[in-house]
Amino acid sequence: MSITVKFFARLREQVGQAETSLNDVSDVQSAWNQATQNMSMPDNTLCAINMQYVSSDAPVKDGDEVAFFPPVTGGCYAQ
Amino acid sequence: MSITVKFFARLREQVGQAETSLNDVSDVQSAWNQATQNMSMPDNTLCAINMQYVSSDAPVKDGDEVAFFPPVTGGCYAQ
Amino acid sequence: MPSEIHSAPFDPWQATQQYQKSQLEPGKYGATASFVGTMRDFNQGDNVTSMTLEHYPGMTESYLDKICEEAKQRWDLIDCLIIHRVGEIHPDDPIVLTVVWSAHRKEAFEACRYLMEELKSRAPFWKKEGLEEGHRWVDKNTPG
Amino acid sequence: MPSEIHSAPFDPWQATQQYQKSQLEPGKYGATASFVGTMRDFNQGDNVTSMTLEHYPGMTESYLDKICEEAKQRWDLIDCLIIHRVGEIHPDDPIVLTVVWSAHRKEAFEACRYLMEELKSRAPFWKKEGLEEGHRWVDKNTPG
Repeated sequence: MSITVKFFARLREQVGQAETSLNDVSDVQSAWNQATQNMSMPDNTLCAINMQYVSSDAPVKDGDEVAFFPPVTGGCYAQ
Repeated sequence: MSITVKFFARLREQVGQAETSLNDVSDVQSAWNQATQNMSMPDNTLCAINMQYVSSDAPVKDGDEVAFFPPVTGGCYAQ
Repeated sequence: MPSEIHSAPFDPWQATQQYQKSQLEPGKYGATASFVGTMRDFNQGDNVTSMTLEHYPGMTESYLDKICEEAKQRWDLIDCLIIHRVGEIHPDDPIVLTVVWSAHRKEAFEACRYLMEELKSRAPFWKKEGLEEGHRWVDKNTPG
Repeated sequence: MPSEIHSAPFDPWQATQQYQKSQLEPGKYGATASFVGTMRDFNQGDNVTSMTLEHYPGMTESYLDKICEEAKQRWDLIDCLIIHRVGEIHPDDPIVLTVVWSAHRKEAFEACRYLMEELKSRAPFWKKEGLEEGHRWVDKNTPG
């Protein structure tokens, strides 16, 4: 089993890595736990599997790309 | 006393003139009556004095420009 | 002047860009909402080959300016622009452009739509369609 | 493709004009509503000298396309365009462009606003402001 885990923006800086690989993962939360050595996940963290939003209890399967990132802030500026 | 009367769009064609002058006018309705030889005023006719919308009973004074036109249809097309 | 009447075809995107460059202070506006009404080649099931837009010189400009001023009083805006074609218009020609610049997007969206709605109901313009079998005045703007 | 990610400055008016010329059938659309979000030089009282916009390559594009598709399902539209900047951005640079072409203006206005609201809440972009005294992540989009 091979899972890619990605972190973006502030979370990437907090976790200290942009990307890692894991071998044995059951769900999104366990991917976070392994990749961050059990850091606590900030409340507003967004999770995606294969570029689709999922909840943190979504199951992960071989080949999946799991991503973690903070709330999005695109669009126009200084609303 | 000298009053200018203008007609626009469909009303101009119906009345058969774009502009005329009148000498003795009390209000907008009487300007219409004189200028059109008592044609009946279509229900939806809009009236203006000196380029401001008014009702047909608005008084007219020397030097005024009185205008009559149908409902406006500017802006984008084929709504 | 926030409003212009053009008797020849105009490019709404170029006009917006030029107005912005010459009139707006860089870095101060965050939101620009715009609307362009373009002539279609059909209306109510008929092919329309051309259209003539009549206006009331003086009153039309004054009402367009008035509508811009009212929008600025109602919302916190930086600037507005209205350009409206008159004369003979052909399919695919832009008829009207409304643009609003503001700090925030809510105001820009709302005011841009307001300009169009007010313009359609109050500014003295009249459309006459050229059909294959003659001409007809457009009696009213349907809602939309 | 209705959406594009640009890593260099773009001109939203030129982009709209070019897309329209190459993708839209003349005479068929009557309404074009657009929105441009531009970088201001201040936010929350601070001078902002630059901004870095990060995205999630692949997912961002897919969500922008998805948002366009959803708008097309919800309203009767002819076409949509979304362009979003990423990378280092300076005051007065356009950040985002949304454009909607339709037959009627109601749909264009509503769908253009929908694209912006959905994009802000769902498309993976993150802003980091460069201030005179360092950097800060923008935590959330305030309503607007």
